[in-house]
Amino acid sequence: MTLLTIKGMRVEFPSRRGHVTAVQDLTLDVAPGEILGVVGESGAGKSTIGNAIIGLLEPPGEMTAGEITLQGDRIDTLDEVKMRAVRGARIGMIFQDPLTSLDPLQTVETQLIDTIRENLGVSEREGSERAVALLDAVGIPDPAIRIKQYPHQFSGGMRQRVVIALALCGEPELIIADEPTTALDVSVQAQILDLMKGLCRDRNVGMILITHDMGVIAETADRVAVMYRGRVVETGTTEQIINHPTHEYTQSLISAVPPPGRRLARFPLVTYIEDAQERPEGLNLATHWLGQSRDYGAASDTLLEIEKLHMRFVTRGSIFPSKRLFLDAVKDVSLSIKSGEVFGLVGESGSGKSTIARMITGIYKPTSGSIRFAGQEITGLSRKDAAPLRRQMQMIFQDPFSSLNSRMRVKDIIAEPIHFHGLASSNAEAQKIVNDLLDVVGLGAQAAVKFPHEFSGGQRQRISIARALATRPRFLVCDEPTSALDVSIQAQVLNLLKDLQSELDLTMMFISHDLPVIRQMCDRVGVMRHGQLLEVSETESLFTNPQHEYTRHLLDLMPKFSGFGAQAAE
Amino acid sequence: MRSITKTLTAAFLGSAMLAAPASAKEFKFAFQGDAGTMDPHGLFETFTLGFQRNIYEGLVARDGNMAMTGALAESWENTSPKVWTFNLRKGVKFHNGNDFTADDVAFSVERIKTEGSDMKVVAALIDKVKVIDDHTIEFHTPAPNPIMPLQLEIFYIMDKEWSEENKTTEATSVAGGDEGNFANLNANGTGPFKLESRQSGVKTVLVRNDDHWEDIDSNVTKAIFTPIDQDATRVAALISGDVDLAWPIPVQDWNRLESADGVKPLTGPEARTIFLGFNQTDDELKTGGDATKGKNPFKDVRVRKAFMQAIDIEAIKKKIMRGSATPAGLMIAPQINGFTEGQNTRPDHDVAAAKKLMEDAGYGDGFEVTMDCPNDRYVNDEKICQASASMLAKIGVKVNLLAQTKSKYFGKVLAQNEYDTDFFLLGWTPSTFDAHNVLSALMSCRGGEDNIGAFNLGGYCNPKINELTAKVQSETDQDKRQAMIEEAFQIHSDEVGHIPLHQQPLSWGVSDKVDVIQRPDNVFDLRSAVVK
Amino acid sequence: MTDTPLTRAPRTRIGRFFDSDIWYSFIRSPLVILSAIVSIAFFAAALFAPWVAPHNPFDLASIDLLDSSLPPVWLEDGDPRFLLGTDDQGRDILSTIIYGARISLFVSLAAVFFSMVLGITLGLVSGYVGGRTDAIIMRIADVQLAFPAILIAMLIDGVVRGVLPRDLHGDIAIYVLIFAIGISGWVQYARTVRGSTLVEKNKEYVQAARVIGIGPVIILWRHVLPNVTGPVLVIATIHLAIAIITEATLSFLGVGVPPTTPSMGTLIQVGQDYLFSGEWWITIFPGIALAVLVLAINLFGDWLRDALNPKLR
Amino acid sequence: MISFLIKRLLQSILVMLTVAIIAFALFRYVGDPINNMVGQDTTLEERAELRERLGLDDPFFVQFGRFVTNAVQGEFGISYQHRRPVSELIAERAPATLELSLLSAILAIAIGIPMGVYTAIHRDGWLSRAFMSLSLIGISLPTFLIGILLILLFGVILRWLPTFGRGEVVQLGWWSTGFLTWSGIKALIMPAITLALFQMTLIMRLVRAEMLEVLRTDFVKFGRARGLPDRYVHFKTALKNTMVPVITIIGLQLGAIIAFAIITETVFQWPGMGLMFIQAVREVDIPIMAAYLVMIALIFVIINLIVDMLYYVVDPRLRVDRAATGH
Repeated sequence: MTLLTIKGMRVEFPSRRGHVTAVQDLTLDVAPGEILGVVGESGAGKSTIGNAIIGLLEPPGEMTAGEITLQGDRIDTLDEVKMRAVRGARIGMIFQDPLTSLDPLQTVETQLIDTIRENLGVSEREGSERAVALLDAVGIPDPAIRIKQYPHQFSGGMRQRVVIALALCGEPELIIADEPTTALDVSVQAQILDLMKGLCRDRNVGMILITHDMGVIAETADRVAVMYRGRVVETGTTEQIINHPTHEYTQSLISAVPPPGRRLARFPLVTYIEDAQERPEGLNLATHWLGQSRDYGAASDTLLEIEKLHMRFVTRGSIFPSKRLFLDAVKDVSLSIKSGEVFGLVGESGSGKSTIARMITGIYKPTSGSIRFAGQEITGLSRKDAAPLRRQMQMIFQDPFSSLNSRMRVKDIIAEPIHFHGLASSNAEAQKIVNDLLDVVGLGAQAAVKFPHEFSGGQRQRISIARALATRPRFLVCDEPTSALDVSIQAQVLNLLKDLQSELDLTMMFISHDLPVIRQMCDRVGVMRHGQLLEVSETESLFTNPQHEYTRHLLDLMPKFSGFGAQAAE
Repeated sequence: MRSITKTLTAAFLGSAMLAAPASAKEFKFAFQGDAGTMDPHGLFETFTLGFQRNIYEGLVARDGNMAMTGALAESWENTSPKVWTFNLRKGVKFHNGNDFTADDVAFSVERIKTEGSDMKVVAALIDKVKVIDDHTIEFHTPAPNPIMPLQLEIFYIMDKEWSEENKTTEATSVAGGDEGNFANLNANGTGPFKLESRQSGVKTVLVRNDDHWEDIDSNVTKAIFTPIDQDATRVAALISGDVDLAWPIPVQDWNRLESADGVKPLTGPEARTIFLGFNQTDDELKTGGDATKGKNPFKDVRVRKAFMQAIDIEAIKKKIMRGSATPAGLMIAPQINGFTEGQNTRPDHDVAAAKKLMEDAGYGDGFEVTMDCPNDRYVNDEKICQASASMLAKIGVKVNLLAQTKSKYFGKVLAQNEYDTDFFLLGWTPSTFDAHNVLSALMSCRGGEDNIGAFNLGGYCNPKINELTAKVQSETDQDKRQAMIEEAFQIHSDEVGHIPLHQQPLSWGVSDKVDVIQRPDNVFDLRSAVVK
Repeated sequence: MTDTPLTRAPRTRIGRFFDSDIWYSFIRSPLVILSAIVSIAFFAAALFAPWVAPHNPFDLASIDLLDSSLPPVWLEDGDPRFLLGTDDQGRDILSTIIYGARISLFVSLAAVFFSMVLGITLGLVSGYVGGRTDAIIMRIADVQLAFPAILIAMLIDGVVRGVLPRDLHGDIAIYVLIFAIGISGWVQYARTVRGSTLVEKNKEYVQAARVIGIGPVIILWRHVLPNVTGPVLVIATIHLAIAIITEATLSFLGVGVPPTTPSMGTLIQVGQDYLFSGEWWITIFPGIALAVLVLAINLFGDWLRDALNPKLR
Repeated sequence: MISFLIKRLLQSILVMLTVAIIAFALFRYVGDPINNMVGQDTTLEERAELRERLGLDDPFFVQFGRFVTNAVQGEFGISYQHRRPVSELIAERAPATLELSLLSAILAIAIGIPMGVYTAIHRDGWLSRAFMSLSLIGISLPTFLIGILLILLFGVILRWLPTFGRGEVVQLGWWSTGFLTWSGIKALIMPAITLALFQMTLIMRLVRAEMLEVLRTDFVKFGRARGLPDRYVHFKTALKNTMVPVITIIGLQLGAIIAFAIITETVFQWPGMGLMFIQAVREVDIPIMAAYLVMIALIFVIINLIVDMLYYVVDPRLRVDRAATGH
């Protein structure tokens, strides 16, 4: 028996440049109690499915073909009033961001009770009882007390639990969860996934779990539909898809996921993905501009040395010192990075790893402590005195969309550091260097005249890399360089970074929350939590023989998905 | 403040609770500004004094035809060359019930000599006073003064006891702070109306004084005065019946009033002469450009004459004054004692002749000068200035117009600011209705005694005129006097000391429901108001 | 919304302007096109007034008082020389409107520009530097918000009248007005720019520039400023409309430009004296012109705000 | 709550002090108090004596301190024009302005907000488009022009309403009100509408913009997705969230109404503070200008305090930690 059936669905967004087809020929079904994973990368059309089912497509989008039936009832043709009776009562929905999904001005209680009464038509009192019970069911401690609170008094994970409780208010038969854990930390993510799994099983509710994360699918879904460019390319049980994918796209997608269990020299080249780029053959970096005149002082063994670095932010200013609130983002961290080494920093959000990167590169001024680069103390330097050192260290940022100034052409973006540090004697020379750099990162010189928005996320990250390389640095700080990218793109960017690192003998600090990625990239790893550096060790020994309890905890939470041949967990 | 509140409350309760008696006649009127103060000695200004006239009275008064009549004085005589004796009216009471006596007159004379007084011009006429008895008083003058009673019309008498009780024995001055300020807001006169309430700049309510000594025409029991400074609002208020009398009415709105139901314009010639004047004192124009470096073209009579011929007074009359002005060749109006029709001529409007004169004077290419002009004092004052500017442009003179509100304008051009003007527009009504006033105030050289030439802003100076003026002052033979006046005016006209423009019209708007008498000096006297 | 297939192109440069969504949205709305045409017509007429206007109302020598108060040409007594009639001094109404628009637009544009420069500078500094500087600037902005433009402008005018010699006032009245209207408008810009700067300065492209070693002034100028121009443009458009009204209102209240060089507000004020006397054209035509100009600019600004706001599309 | 209020109060005092400095500077340096007090024939010695008596030779801070002390007691000196203490004049004029502003504010809010909500919900309806077009015309016509046209139509042509002034007023203690007499109410109608029109269109457009913003939020979408009806989503969720930013701006607008009253009062000859102020500006009557400035600031500060308290009521996030929400 199937709960929901979608047949031949097609969703189009009319625009002045012609209709954009977001989803086509989509056929899916979900059984009661079953979790169907819908996986795909950005632009695959997976969120559109959820919105289409529930009848809340963003205008001007509309479903132009196909049918949706819920327990035999056709629901795609219902009018607004009848559709409203379906929403909440028969189909619940969970959105990605728990911070914005709740009305900030009403108590959790009001939101729950109003939703329950609207959907079930019960009395105020019964509604209240059900609300408390629901909160209890989603694992909120002291539900009778916490129900009186406002959303901002809950943490992110707790809020997502409230969102789930709200989705369950109308006792729906089906829940659509759209990236329900993407905005959460790994440890919280696991709990929420467990909760959802349990609820589906206990209440015999079907679920469509929309995600980009193969790991989440592997952990949670019973069956998987892989989407690519608005179409389902492959459907099957989770085990089948992960271990024996038949479609070429699925294969490349899975091969791009960094395996947590071992270190690859390079990721396999994913040919299926269209903007896959490798740089031209025969480019010899040793003779290239980048390789020339690396006129730095003698490379000492230790390039960067950090001692007792401390960073304190004021979170609430006040004229009374006792009223001020502080956040110690980094607490007395000491570490050193050897020349030619890739040093990894891993930790959850708020652990202080990005703050360290920003102190090294001079964006933040440390509260106390010292940073020595190539033997020179850099914390107290004026901007002018620091300039020669700045040239030697560059940074690659996380968000490919905000890290490039959208008002500048690519050539100007890359040329800016060249001009600033006076590395070219003429505009023509600078242009030449820009073109070379674009070649190096695999974009080609024709990219120079374009604007950032004309590029995809992965390509933009390549531009960022080209800009970072433009000063011929010897030290590169990569702050979550791939976490905003789809896995297949991530694989390519990581490949590029690996190549550059080895060919140019770069020293790197590589920051990530993603342990498998760390394992692929780093020689040594430091683990951070709450601003403290808990443990530093060689990568292999960290993964095989973690010393600190927290490290072990992190490793436990690491998705067990490991690509071809590995066993899907549970 | 509190007392006003009380009276206001009482008034409201009164009017709200009782149906108004059939005989109650309410009269509402509006002017473009407010009376500056209720203190009769606080401000020498036509409207303020005209308004106070309903509450306070002087020894003498003028009736609707400007004829002298007795008010608080029943009769007066020049008992010796330097003494005037006034026989005061008996049985007159102030609004608070106090009797009016010669002591009050003596007190009032003292009061206008105090620091805050704006009536020092009047005070200067009186050397000392001598109380003969309760109802007889002598005024001793510094020199023989045959027209003194005329000059006392705007000198109002206050109650000595009341002033002492309320600590307002000195004329209201801002320097004194709150104390002594009482008379600014409160009034206790002998006039036919009592001050019931006053919010300065907003509303002043007068009620009939039933104990008034005089039998007047008015049947008004309550008069409400509101200043409305926007012309359009004032006209609208009249047309919509919100006020019964409003003035001034822009001359261009006369037709509108004619065609509207229930209202009509009330017009007549005003004794005020509007004229232009030049700086003839300085050796270099204050506001001139390069063309007048080190020179003052206005010292050349040809330039002054050219200016006069350049101005097309008929066009101003027809277009700006809508036919309502009387073009003038003399500095005084026909109503003024000393006027001769034969002298009231102007040179023809002739641009070519004017240009020729300019060339002869060496200003063929013209020059630049700033013109001072009030914009809320005379009928269409600013528009006249603008028109003059464009007419003068045709003979090459670039006039930069500085039009300002009257307070700023007067603040700039009058004596206290050392006559800071090169070229100006001014209007003048001789308060005595005698030519001597004009000769003395406008046409005599400045710097003499007794404020002579005080309003001769441009400093036109011909000692001969001063001489004649002094003679006119004390000459009692009317024919001789007239001859001297004419001689002085002829000198002035020949030298184009000023450019007389016209007598402006009185321009009031009245409701058909009321009758009022319009005085030629633009003063509205409630004594004449009758509600039909 | 990472999944929306219609990934919207971020803002485009002028070079690609005609391919942009803004241009598309523009050519699709006739009302906006009309308002743009009207605005441009006003600007052009004002700019080229000496060539466009049939008469020069400021050339006093060319005015004849005998031509005054003529009705528009289509009415009885209308004179073909004066399409919209003449005012009380004999000036051609059409020409005075054109020259008046010139003054109104000059004052408003200059005031807007002044506000904009001041507001953007303070906003950038406030947002980028932060801390005490930010607090001080924003408190001043708060205080100033208590006083509407018109009030500030009047105060400044009053002060200038009190401080400067009287004669000078006429000459510098226009600059006083520009200063007064300008100084009263900076808060909007400063707040918006500060808000955008706070967002932009934490964006990684700014951090990237800092990593390169670039100093704050160049970062603000080259990186932050171009990225905050969108909202500034919208504010400037709407501010222009407000500035025109403010100028007109001040002139109407008698504290604006002197009547010898009348702006549109002065014209309306002067004409108001003739509303009851039947010479309605003296005030009605400038009134209509003012309203149409402001309406056109507002319509344009309204559309611009929507068009530049990606969320609304 | 207490500490929050104290903080706001301190800020308000700071604002008032800033304005006081400006007012003082106006008072002390723009208009020469001596020149404005004495006649032209006062001797130099007398002037010097007056200077001393008025304390104009004292150090700046002493003078400023005295100014503030006086201002707190409502003393701003004596108007040059009216020759009366400014405090008295203000007390006399304030009721007229406050009543007019209050009525206008109520009109603007009572009509503006519902229209804004309507146009946001029915974004493309013809009535919404009509409202939006009208509102554009509303903000494009200068207030004074609207006033003149209203007077012409209702006062002169139709003769329904009085063209100027307040009509009959009733004294309630020192407060004079026009609400208690028929003529007072009739006199209020046109000025109040004229004054309200601009603010009304502003509020309407603001509410619409904010509401559209809120209607796009996730929590509204989530509300719909849980089957909550439109009525609930629009009014209980969206409108309430709209009010948070709207309250601030409406607060500011109310302050603006009082200042904008200058224009309306001039056109309608409304005997309020605005009319007095514009006359003061023309006459350079500095004490009135200074006092008016301080009055407006005070009203602004009071409104702001009320707005802050309203915020507190509406937005629960503030009750815990204001800094966390980062306005």
